[in-house]
Amino acid sequence: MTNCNSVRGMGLATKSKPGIAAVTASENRHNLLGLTAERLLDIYQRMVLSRTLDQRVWQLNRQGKAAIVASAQGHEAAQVGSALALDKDRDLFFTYYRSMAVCVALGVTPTEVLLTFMAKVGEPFSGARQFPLHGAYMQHRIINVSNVVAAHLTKADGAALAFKTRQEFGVVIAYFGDGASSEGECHEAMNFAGVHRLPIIFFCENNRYAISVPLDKQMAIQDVAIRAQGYGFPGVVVDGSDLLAVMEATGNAAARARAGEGPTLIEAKVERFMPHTSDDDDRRYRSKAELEEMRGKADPLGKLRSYLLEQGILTPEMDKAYLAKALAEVNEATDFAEKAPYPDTSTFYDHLHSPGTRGV
Amino acid sequence: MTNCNSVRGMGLATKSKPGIAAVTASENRHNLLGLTAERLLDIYQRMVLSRTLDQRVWQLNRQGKAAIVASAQGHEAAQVGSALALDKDRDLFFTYYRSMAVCVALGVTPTEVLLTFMAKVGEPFSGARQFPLHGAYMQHRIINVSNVVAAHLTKADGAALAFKTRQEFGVVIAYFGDGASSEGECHEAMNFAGVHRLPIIFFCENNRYAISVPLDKQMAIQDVAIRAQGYGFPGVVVDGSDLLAVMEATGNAAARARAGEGPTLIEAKVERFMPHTSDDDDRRYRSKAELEEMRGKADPLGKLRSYLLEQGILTPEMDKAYLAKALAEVNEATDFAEKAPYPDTSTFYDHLHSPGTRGV
Amino acid sequence: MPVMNVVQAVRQAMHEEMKRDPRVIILGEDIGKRGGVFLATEGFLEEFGEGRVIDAPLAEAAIAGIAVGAAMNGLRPIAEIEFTDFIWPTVNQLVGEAPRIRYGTNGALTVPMVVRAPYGGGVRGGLYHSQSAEAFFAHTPGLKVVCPATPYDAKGLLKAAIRDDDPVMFFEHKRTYRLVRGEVPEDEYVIPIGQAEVKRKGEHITLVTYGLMLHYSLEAANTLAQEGKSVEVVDLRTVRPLDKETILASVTKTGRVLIVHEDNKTGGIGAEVAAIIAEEAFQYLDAPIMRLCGPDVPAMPFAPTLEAEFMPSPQKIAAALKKLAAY
Amino acid sequence: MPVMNVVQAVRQAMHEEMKRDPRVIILGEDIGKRGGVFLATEGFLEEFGEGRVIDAPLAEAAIAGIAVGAAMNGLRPIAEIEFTDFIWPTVNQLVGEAPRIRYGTNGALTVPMVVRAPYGGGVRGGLYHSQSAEAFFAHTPGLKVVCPATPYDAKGLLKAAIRDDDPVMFFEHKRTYRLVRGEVPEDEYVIPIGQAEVKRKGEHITLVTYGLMLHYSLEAANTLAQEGKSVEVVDLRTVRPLDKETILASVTKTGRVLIVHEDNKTGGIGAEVAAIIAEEAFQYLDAPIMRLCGPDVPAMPFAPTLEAEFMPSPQKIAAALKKLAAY
Ligand SMILES: Cc1ncc(C[n+]2csc(CCOP(=O)(O)OP(=O)(O)O)c2C)c(N)n1
Ligand SMILES: Cc1ncc(C[n+]2csc(CCOP(=O)(O)OP(=O)(O)O)c2C)c(N)n1
Ligand SMILES: [Mg+2]
Ligand SMILES: [Mg+2]
Repeated sequence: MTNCNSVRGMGLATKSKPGIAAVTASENRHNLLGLTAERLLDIYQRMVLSRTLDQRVWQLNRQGKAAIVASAQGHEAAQVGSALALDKDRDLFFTYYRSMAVCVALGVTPTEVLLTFMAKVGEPFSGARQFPLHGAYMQHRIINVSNVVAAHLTKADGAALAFKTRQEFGVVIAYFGDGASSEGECHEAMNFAGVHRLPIIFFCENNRYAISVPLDKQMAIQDVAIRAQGYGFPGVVVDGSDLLAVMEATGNAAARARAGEGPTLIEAKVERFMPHTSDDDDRRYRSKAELEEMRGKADPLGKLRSYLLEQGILTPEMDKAYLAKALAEVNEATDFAEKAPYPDTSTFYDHLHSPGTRGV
Repeated sequence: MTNCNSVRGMGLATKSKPGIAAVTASENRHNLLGLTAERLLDIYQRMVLSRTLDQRVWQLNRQGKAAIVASAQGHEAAQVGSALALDKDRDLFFTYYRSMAVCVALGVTPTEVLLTFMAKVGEPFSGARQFPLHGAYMQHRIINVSNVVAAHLTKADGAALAFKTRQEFGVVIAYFGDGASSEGECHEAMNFAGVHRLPIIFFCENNRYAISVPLDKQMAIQDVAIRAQGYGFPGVVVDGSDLLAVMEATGNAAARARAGEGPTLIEAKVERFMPHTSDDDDRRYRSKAELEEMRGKADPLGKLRSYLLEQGILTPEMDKAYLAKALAEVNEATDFAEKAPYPDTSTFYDHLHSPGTRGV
Repeated sequence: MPVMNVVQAVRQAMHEEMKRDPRVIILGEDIGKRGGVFLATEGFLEEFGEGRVIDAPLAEAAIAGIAVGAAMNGLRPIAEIEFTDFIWPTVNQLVGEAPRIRYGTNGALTVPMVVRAPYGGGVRGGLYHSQSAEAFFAHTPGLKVVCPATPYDAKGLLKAAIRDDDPVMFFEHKRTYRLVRGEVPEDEYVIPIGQAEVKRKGEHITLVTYGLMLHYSLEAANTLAQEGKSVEVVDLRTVRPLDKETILASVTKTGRVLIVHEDNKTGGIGAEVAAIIAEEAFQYLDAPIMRLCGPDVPAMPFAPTLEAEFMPSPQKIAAALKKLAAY
Repeated sequence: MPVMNVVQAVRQAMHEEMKRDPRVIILGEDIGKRGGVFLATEGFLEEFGEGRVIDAPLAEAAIAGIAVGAAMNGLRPIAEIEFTDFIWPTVNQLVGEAPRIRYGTNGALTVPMVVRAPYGGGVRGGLYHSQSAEAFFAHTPGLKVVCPATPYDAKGLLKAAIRDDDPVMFFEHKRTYRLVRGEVPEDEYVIPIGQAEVKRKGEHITLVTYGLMLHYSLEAANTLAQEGKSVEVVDLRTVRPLDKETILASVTKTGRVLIVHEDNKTGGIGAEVAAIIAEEAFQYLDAPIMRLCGPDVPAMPFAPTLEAEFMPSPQKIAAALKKLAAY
């Protein structure tokens, strides 16, 4: 197996792994991946739900009901595809602030999601101590303990090391952005994972921006994936708006990891449809033209919808019904979350230390 | 210009830049580099002096007169060759603890060197506040402000950035080991240097060990140089026991930097002849066979001596005289340093703050 | 006199210094086109160009280390850390390296740089956009650490910091950015680092504080005044070096001390202030030295109820003052 | 009872815990074949294998972060930082992350890990092999910070640290490693984290200290005894959480306090100890609370003359005690 895939730029030609980015739309794509039409419709619905929910939290933010939102819009195929290519019962998902679609894919309910955004009782990640979707939801094996960019990557290594030490066959996936790849800890995590052939997937959602800082001010290369060569494992570039491409790449990486062959770096090229967060104003640094073009071109939902329609798996009526269903769910969740109380101050000192600790 | 040289391992074939490692001994090698016989003899003498001095500090350490020694033995060609390929009047040399031969090459005298090892008055780097050769000797443009591995690399970037900002044509060279390449700051420094095309040379003295940790426990690759691809600048592997190869590689990198073309990563393959420091016992982790073979095979002094003898530039008599001269100098320096006093405690609070600072 | 808020004052200080001294450069995340996430560098890229206003990759250790190296080689960098919560990767450079360089090179090299970092809570920032870090840096010989509370002080102290020949940590409380407005003279002025200021004169109790808590403390002092107790409010402004003279002069007069800060209590700035007083003004004390600080939990939770539980407030401060007055 | 030095006690504690609990792993630089630069893990690689004794690449942030992640996923890692001077890159993980995980996940995840780091001076370590860092970590809610002084305490506390369900920073003074010898029982014992110990009973002055300084303080107390002054020496052992009860009980009795540590004075552990006493035992104090600490310079210089100038010594401590006794 060669250790260097999809290297672009650097004077070398673009290469895609056969079967991943190189596959063009054909009636066989999902079958080749072992996905039934039903499964695909289920996945599509999760993406629809994530998008609907995402749009709702922006509304809630603008109404002053959600303090902050970082959006997954534009990243849904990358997130849902990668999460569902793994084993939700034994793998571990180290998400980051933009991972709402990972959470929805794995089964976090709209109500739970909205409770986190509104910091209400019943929020399952942190007891409303943290930003939305931060903390850990171990029932779904989701870990997102801080807002500190790239600080989860060495932890993900550690979790993978624990799997290896116990000879379990769990795989760890760690999600991060292009921005995070500049952090020293990203290097340290990848290097260690390479040395110890850890069962880990480094999943980079490259949306070309770290808040406002464009890629060419972040790195002198085109593809983060090329760095995998410096760590002795494969780096793969994949079209992150193409669900099936993402599922295949992630499935391959997981198989590799489970077989003891070590890490893979997957770089999903995506677009960030919204400003960095609800506190950001992207017009300060992105032209109108760029924003419009990007939204038209790389919509993961639109792409999957077209594929499903083409394949005759989805009809426009079904599609409408799905959207209506998602909206109904989200409406119900909104009502519930709005009515839920804030945590009681009596919880303030809970879980500070292990029981039995003397003093603070 | 391609950005990827001398990539070895990773399933790709070894490549050497023509004129560097690929050059075999020939009577033209030094002439091709524009070096006269006189210059070469001068360089050789600096290497002899560094080796002699290095051996002396080990003796002094064993006599309890020098607290600690990190040895440059085995690294002399890499250090002397790279330092002398640069411009001592306008470039900046960010050294590390093993850089004695860089210092000697640049003109730090044996007396000064021994004063640093004995922590005596007149020590020009730190007022005897720091380990030997740590601090800064700005007359020789040498900066080595701490023992913290890799912490100088971002500083070296900053110094290069200042050159660039002022449009001076200074080049910064930053010396570090294979071990240092694992640090997060190494990644951050190289990445930033690539983005801003800084006039900097990252000079890695790869001796295959970070104290006792062998290369295969440090990284899953053969050559640190391959990482340069991930930063968008050339990475070059060079035989670090071959003075002329090192001088050529460094000269090329300096020309590139001065022309505004940005950084180069040079990886000099060297051998560490001695234990990590005088506090180390390398028999705990290196076999006798390995130690002996390594000393025999990669002695930079021996190699240059052979070349000079072959070329008729050096005679055995001259060589003996050089050694005697070095020894005499080192003896004299030893006497001086032994007699020098320790710093007075009245200097203890000097240079804590800028003058005028209120309080501490 | 023009009236402005704290972030405007910060911006003005940098703007004036960049115009005055071509060695001043700024580097940090999103400080270019975006003008900084709090707009402290709005318009700087256009005015001073890419060479002096550097949008850095997301790598705080590098931002710090590059600033150190640039400072060693003749520039006067201002490094911006986007939120104090993300300052930890800089500790290797800012605690381990920068403060030791002048001393460790026997004066051969100096590190004239400023690190600006927005800090503090009460802004629904949750565990990772609310942290205070001044105490960590204030324990480090060779560093200066400034925490201004008003636009006037922010501007004068930031200018001093930029002109200082040593590394200066400059912590700006996020909640003061837009909330706190005040007069800022048009004429050039600089406030020396290391001078506290008595922001309100009083006789009965000394209240030592800094940052956002100054404003809450002044409110609480008003409450006490209505009950006939006059509180002297000392604004440290610089938390290293501490202005012992001003602290001790006030305590000598009042004999009672309350120290207020938002940062966690244990090992905070208040501990050092209390220790200095207990060591050097013991004979003047009429009551225990009290501290009202952020509780010892890992920064403040996101939920508004829990955030309020964390934050010292004018009410909590007034209650502590009353307790102390009654001792 | 067997007599051993501190590094032997440390090694024995780890050895016993690794045998007892297969979840315990060690990672750090040179801990494998080399057995650690101080030989604290000598023979471990051979006995426990590469899976549990991991020679890490030279990357402290990763050593810390990997330990955190492994702890979150069911292991009990011991991370070794080769020298405390190189601990700064771990601060992002050890201050910013690990201590906030239990709280920030509402108890869903815990981080049972230990970070061992040799610290302190008097060993000709110069600016970068002599530093103390305990105060930085002791300011962090969610961390426990231990600084043992004797072989007995080192072993019992390290075993407690390994069994603790929270992150524990374990600082071992390098100078005690071979210098300080003492009895260590063969039977299994564990010393609870958070308990100070009165290492010498006394009536006139309370001396609060920890680490190497305990030994110098006991020497100084002997000197004072010869002059008829009895000094009670409190060994904190754990610097977070502080054992207030033991400190206050002693102060209540003696009314006079000297705090001694090697770390820089300003903002050190002594500041918090003084502040607690000034707040909670004010009425019992007969004299100012005094601190004798490392001076506020950036760690100690390499030259023996300058190193001696930095280090508190039995003589300097005795002088301070005499001054306090005479107050
Ligand atoms: C260590 C750290 N530095 C800075 C920030 C502030 N910040 C939050 S998100 C972000 C940009 C991240 O960009 P990227 O990794 O590309 O992820 P994206 O948001 O584009 O998905 C920054 C700078 C942070 N959270 N953590
Ligand atoms: C940040 C940091 N971690 C650990 C150390 C302890 N240490 C000193 S040298 C060294 C090994 C360095 O190896 P390498 O970079 O290969 O340089 P070499 O000594 O082989 O020339 C280590 C671990 C240190 N000085 N700094
Ligand atoms: Mg991005
Ligand atoms: Mg090496």
